[in-house]
Amino acid sequence: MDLALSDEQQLIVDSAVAFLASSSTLAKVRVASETGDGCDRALWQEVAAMGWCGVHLPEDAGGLGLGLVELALLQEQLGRHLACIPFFDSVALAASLLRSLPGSAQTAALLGSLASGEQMLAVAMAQPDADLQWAACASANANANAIPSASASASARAIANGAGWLLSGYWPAVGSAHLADVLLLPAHTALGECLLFAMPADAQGLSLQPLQAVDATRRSANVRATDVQLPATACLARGPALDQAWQRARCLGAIALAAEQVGVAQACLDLTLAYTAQRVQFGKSIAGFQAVKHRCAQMLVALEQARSAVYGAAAVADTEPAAAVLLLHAAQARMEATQAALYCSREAIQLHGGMGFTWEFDPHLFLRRAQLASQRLGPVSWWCEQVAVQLLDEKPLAEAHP
Amino acid sequence: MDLALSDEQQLIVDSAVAFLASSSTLAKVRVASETGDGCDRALWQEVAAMGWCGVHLPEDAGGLGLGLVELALLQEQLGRHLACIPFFDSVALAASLLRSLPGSAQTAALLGSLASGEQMLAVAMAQPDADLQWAACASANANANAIPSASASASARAIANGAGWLLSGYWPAVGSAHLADVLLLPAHTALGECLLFAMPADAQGLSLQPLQAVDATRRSANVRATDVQLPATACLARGPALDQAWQRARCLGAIALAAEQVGVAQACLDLTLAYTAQRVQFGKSIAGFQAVKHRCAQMLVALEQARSAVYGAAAVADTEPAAAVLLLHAAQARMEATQAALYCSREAIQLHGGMGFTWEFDPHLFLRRAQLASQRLGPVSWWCEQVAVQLLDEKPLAEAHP
Amino acid sequence: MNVQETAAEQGFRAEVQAWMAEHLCGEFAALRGAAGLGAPGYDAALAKRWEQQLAVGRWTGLGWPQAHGGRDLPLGQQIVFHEEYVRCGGPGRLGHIGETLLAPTLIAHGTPAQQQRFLPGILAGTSYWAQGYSEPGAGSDLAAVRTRARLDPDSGDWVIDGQKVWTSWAHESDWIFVLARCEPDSVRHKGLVLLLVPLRQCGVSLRPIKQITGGSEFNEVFFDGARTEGSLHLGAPGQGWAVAMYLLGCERGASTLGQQAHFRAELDDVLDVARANGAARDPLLRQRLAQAALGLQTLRDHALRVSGAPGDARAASIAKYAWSNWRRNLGELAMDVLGGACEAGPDDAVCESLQQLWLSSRADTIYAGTNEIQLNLMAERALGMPR
Amino acid sequence: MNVQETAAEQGFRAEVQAWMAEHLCGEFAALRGAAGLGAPGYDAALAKRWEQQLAVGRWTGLGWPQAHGGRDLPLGQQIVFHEEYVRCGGPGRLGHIGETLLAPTLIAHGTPAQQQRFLPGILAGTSYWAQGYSEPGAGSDLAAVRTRARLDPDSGDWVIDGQKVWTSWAHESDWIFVLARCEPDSVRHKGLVLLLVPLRQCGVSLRPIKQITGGSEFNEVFFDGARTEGSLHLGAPGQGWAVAMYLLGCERGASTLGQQAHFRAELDDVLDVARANGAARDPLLRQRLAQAALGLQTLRDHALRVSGAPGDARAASIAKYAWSNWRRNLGELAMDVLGGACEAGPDDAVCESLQQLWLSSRADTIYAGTNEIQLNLMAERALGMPR
Repeated sequence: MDLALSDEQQLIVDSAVAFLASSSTLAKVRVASETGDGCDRALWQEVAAMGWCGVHLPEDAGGLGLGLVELALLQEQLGRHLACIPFFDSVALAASLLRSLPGSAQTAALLGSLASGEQMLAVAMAQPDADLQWAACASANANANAIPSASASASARAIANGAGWLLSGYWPAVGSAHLADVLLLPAHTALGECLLFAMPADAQGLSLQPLQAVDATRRSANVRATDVQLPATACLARGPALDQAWQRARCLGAIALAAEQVGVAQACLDLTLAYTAQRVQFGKSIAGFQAVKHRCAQMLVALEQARSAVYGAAAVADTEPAAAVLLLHAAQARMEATQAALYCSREAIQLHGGMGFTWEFDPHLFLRRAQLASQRLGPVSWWCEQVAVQLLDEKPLAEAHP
Repeated sequence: MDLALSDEQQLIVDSAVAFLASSSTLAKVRVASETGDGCDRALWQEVAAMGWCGVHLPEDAGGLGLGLVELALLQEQLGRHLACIPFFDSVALAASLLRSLPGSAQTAALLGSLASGEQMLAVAMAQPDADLQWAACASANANANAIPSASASASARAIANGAGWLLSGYWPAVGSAHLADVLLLPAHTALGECLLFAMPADAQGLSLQPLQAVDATRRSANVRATDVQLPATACLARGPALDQAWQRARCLGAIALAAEQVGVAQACLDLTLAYTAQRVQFGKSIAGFQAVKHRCAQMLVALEQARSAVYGAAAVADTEPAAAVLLLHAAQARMEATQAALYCSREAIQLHGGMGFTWEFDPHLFLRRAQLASQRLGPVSWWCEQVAVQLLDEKPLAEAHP
Repeated sequence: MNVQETAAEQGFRAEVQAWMAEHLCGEFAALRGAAGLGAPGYDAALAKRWEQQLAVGRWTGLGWPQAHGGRDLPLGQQIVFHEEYVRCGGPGRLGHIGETLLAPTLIAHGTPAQQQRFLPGILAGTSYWAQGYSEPGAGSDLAAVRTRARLDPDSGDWVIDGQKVWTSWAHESDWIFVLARCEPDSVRHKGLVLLLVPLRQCGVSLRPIKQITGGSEFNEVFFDGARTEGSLHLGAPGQGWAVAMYLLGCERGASTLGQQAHFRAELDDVLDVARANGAARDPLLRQRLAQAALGLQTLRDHALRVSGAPGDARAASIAKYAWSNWRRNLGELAMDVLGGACEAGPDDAVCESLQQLWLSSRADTIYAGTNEIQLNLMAERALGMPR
Repeated sequence: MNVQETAAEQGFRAEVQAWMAEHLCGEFAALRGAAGLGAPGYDAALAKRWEQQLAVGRWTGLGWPQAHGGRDLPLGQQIVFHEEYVRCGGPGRLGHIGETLLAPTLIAHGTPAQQQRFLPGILAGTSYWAQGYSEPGAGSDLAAVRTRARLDPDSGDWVIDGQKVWTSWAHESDWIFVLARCEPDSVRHKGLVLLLVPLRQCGVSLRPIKQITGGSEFNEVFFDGARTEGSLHLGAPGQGWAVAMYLLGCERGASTLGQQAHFRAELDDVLDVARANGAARDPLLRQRLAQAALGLQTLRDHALRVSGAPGDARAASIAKYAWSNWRRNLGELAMDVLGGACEAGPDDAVCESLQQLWLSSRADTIYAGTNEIQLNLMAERALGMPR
């Protein structure tokens, strides 16, 4: 048992570091995010050419046949550079969902074009429903369905008709929706069953409302469908199989997102060390003040702990664990990484002093990413409450480690 | 409008400081708390002789005719010295409850002997019921009865009989119960009505179980009554009048307790400044290390903010405010003072290094008091939830300040 | 100690209310509730006309001595004005630096000629001031002044060369007070002078600093042979540090109560969103919302406890540290209350204003003395710990 | 990277389980689950017999080279042993300082004679060691050594005068390693020697230090002409600092996983109380309990990530800082879970043990390098910031 990187894994990290240092500088990030739609398509092409879009997909699906650990290592470096590509939404989230569905010709086709980078995907995976959560908490009942099923995301309706399905609905704040070629959207039938649809971005009756970009490097849009006609094959999954895949994808996505947050925290520490070393106040480098040193050391602790949690969670995820075990580790990664990213980005601004408050200096770019990421796929409090259900309400879980 | 001390109030503080500096040294506190029952009876006599036991009672009740502000100023200094007398339980809590009840010959008699210091009293005011709290929160209903009534404290039964009342029950963790001459105990009738009884400590059928003293300077005991026969006059109040008085006493007691916590925080800062000034490490006084300086400054902020909150709350309480307004200010005082006392006592131990962990040095005495006080009359989370009900669930409260 | 308003204070409050209702309308309705001076679309010309309107109503110089045109009102009434002004929707005060910081310093340290020349314009809302303390490379270290001032023997003028930074509202101001080094070989706090310098001259140029909020409230100010009259030093040349510090000490007292009334409006926005979007049913957010409300009450109590006691060296740093961290927490809470819906669609003004609160609050613990500087000051000055 | 146990590890775990079930019974049943060495009523003689029992089972020296009588097991199996040992109720290890700190240092820096003399007793559980580093007036400043050592020309012995403090378990130990100054005019890290000194001699006296827990795990140790043989310096005289630091660096790796298994047992106690007393229905406490459980998992992951990488200067300080603050938080959480019922009646063992957890955890962020020292170390050594 160990969580140190293997030589192959270290190689992946080293090559990603070298590649992104030139291909996704913060200067390029500012160009992509301050002008245009926040996507650096040249970068996406290069990334796709290296096979990153299929890093965790099986080789027969066009992927590299590696695991979530390797995906997390890439996500960490992409987060560190705020790379302006929809890697998280398309590769980490959409591909994880598609892979978790029962196999079909449609999912295989989508995975193939996703792995090659030919198509970008987006998933309308809404926030978990807070009311549901706390109701479970107050009644203190073990709530086996505490993880919101796909249905919680769907305020949308699907009606079967002769040509297939007629879809209408509204999905708020869908990550990278404005970039996606295909949108994965859940919707209900009249009987209340939940179905998942693949909708082409150019479908008639589909409209997007881009949101004001708090983090211009990672945008989202409200999605609205009005009587969109889809073929029967557009329905990818339904029922319990969909629910299970949805829960699993949320956990896998959470671990990948946490990896990105580790990268954000690392970047903030790096920026702060560089700035405080050269900034002189009261006749000495401010890096020599104990208050500054202690804050940087606390950033280091948060960062390294988060990194350990993310690597551990990703390694567990690669062992095909039970849903409850996966949830526990996803929650752990989210908690540690969210804390690290928020702490480090806030301190980076504070320790840059007045400069940290200027548009010109970079810390605020990371603060924005850290705040947005802290809410994606549910806030830490939601994840912790799910863990509390396991810890306090249910019979003791078979221990993750024998 | 101002919250600065008047000359008379400053005089009260100055004389309390001078008196306690000699009459309640920490050496004396250790004698009283490490041997015997935790009560310094000589100190009680002196305090009583100065009229402190009736400081906030009207002159016709044998008091000094001052207000909660003056009581809080005394409590602050008593907390700073960890004075081993049941001043909080008897004077701040029991007297506040008795005063809030409809007047009667019995309450007048009790108040008289309390004000003179002749008798010590204790009140079985249990923790608010957490389940009740969070149930209200989850249903998101304005809950007018969110403050637990006296009845929530009473798992005890009272049966009317020819001779008066037959009382049986169990009241856990009653502060200073082992010192009290008279215990104020709530109990239910068979019909569910709540009544308040005054029970002499020597009543037949009454038994006390002293608790292991985490804070040996402020002890409590479990109280059990088995078929105790009381005269009809032992019942002091009942029904809505009791509920209102109970809620009011909880708030007044909370403000007085908060004042004590301010004193605890001040003592911890004083101890820490003295220790760090003389302790040399790495060739200089540790008071010169920025990490130590910043921690002490943060202690100062917490302390001074808490002091402002407590003085403000006490001043408001002296204006006979509506119950909701009093609750708001009591919650504020509790929140700020609990935070200050916990933070300052924890940092005092940390900044004393190894010495802070020895029995011989004093910081742990204050840590113990701070922890116990943080839970008396309900934890801060309970008070905050009551405030949240006002803020979020009810119609906007008429503003405290016009 | 008295938390209840006197009859005089109550009457005064009614007076403020009535006046505000009568005057904050018409063209000024656009200013209603405009808390942040730096908000996008801010109309500075209108804000100056509003200041002049306030002056006509005699709502400026409330605490100034009558000899200088003020009303010399007791502290309680000043508090009432500042609180009620904001409650009635009064916008952020563009004249703040002149009225609250410079004017008391002019009254204490200025010459009669300076007082007669500058106080009336401040009082009338016709003359606006900026503050020239911080320099690049020396943000928190105010004594590391490199801007130079010398007396030109020919003209008798002061000539100023150097640069200031983080100068709020320089682009809307007429004058700036500049801390400069007038003794060439002096170091740190010695040999400084505080000069009153006109901003609209060819020796002065401005560069706005774009902030993380997207706005540009701050500026860099460049002095390249800038001039001011030889008599326009405030206090004696060489003694500028003491005067500059006196000025900073004016940043407390009654006017902070007005700031708190702004905070209350921001908190109310957050509470409204929480009620509307369901965050008010989350027990953790409920705790934080309650804590925010109680913490604001504590800021007020603290101001009421220390405003009357000018000798308390602890008060200013404690108040600055406490309010700035309170508001920074409120900004974080606002974003968490918005939750996943923290990005606004078009026309979602509330969401936008909470985003601005969040971003702008990151500056609160940095400007006017960072958290770290405040903690140093408290440790050294209030607690007597070693430097 | 591998989080799954190998077949060998699984087999080894079963072996540990079986042995523990067979041996942690009879007289040793009283030791079951005795996590805290300093708990009231602790029976040190029994604990030593238990160490000897472990030695018979060959559960000591798991990671030592076989040449020194160890088993040279891979890290994975060591981890398995330490975790499973605690899960099976194994008590705190009185031999920890000798086996985990001194022995690896003897193996790296000792002479063959020293190794042959001392390692067997440590391995067999017949010889116990205390650590003599800290001195009064220099708790965290380990280099401020005033204890003096000189070679007596007549006897050839080292003669030691001075005082050490915070010496754990000196009253139950046979030997102590003492960092002393052997070059009279040297300062700081120079001129030190690390000596191996018998504790049971008339030149050594002990005074127990009463702790805030009520127990006395620590001692003051006084050396007044104490003696040890002239050959019993570990490493060269004058070079003691480097050897002493090597020894401190041994405080990580597999044995920390055992510590974490103890933490898990403490957390389980808190969870049990929460389930029983209704605290488990409080959403705020639920959050903190979940955070504690997840944080413990992170401590484990961190150990698994860095245990194999001896070169990482960051690892030891990060791990110490993280676990000590984790446990201190757990102590506070335990008291809040107890709530108003935090004082025990007679015979309430669980409540008492949570009180002990709370009080004893206050020392975690102080001993073996305070929080402040650890942060200094991380900033200077791991991040390269100025001293």
